[in-house]
Amino acid sequence: MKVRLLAFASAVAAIGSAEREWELASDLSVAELRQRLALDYPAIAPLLPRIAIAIDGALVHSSMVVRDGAEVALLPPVSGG
Amino acid sequence: MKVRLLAFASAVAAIGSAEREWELASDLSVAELRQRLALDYPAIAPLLPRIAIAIDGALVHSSMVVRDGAEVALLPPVSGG
Amino acid sequence: MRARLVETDFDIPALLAAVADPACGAQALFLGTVRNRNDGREVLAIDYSAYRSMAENVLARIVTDLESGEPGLRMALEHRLGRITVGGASIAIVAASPRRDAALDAVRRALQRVKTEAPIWKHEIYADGSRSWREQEPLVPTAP
Amino acid sequence: MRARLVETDFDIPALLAAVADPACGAQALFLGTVRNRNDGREVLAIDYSAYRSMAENVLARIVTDLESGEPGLRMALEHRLGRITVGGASIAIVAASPRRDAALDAVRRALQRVKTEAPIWKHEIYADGSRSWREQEPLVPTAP
Repeated sequence: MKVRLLAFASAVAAIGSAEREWELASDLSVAELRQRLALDYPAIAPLLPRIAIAIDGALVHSSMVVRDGAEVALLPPVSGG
Repeated sequence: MKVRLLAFASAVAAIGSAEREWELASDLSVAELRQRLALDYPAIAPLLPRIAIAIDGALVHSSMVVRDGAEVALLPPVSGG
Repeated sequence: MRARLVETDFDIPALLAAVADPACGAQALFLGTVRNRNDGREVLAIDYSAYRSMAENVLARIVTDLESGEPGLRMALEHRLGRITVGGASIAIVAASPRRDAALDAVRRALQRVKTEAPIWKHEIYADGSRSWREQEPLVPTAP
Repeated sequence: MRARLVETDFDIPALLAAVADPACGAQALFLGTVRNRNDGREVLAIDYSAYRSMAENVLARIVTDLESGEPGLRMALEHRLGRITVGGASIAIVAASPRRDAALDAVRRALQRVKTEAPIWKHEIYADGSRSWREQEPLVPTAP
């Protein structure tokens, strides 16, 4: 399956771009997706423990299953205000 | 001696005007001035327990002595803001 | 620091600009406004009056006290007098501070002190044609 | 209710007017501004970026939650994105309420929630030519 991968803040440099298509095996959990991220984009690995993941605009837990066409966003700790 | 008597809010109607000259025996304490107020302006008597007195722009205690030419202000409970 | 009584509506951008400083991370504003109801009665307007010379000193002291208690805090405080109709603003308090929480705190504390220390009075004007003085907070001299 | 991301400076009088209501006795405003120093470094500007669609939803939810928790509370919240130089404002939060304390409380609580829940990031630009991301508050999904 394909997902749209969005990166923000320090995750942009680690992924190499703010937005890209990403090929994945079907029906991965978010926990599995985190493991694949570290393999496909090694620079993101040290940041991952503090990165939250949103699917289609909502923060998700690691047991959630990612579907084809999803928008997967990598969200470092925030600093708005 | 003479003092300038200023009244505010509900004290204006009780005194009959917002500002007037007032003849007093010399060197009254504020406590004595309160007694004179009730005699000279009976309508102020029921209000007096909640009225603060300022001399020359500063709140004063009842033992303070009032001097000739002082500005004596009658200040009902306030409601600014 | 700037504290004064005014007779016309506030210029909010000017008040904010008066406290702005490049070392500050926050600005806060409080505006007290005239409500259309109070204690179940329909209000049309409020006439604000003051013992002007003393009130200006009290407002200035409130600002000075708060500024001296918080590094970098910059405040301005204006109270309007005269007739203010429903929706109009009677008091404007602004603060800028390096620490964000300090600006909101300062505004809240200034408001509380104005309400209890400044010789200013509301005379409410009701839709039924009546009026009444609101006399709420007895003034108390500081300990001798 | 109005919550949005903007690219230009705030129109404060328009924001205050947007929440004004004759039943309200207070209006409060909080402006976050860019400071000239942070952690001992001289700051020239901050670039703010966001996950826009999600951030707009989060800002709207914050306003809706607070409004539904306080009778008569009316809020507006705007966050600016892009480059903001020292002294410029990054966030504007306004509230009007029948109770005076409620307006200041709502502004403070909205600020706290924006800082911890909105996917928005600061990229600080320093006088020495360097820059760094400020990544402060980890986002946490709500309980499953």
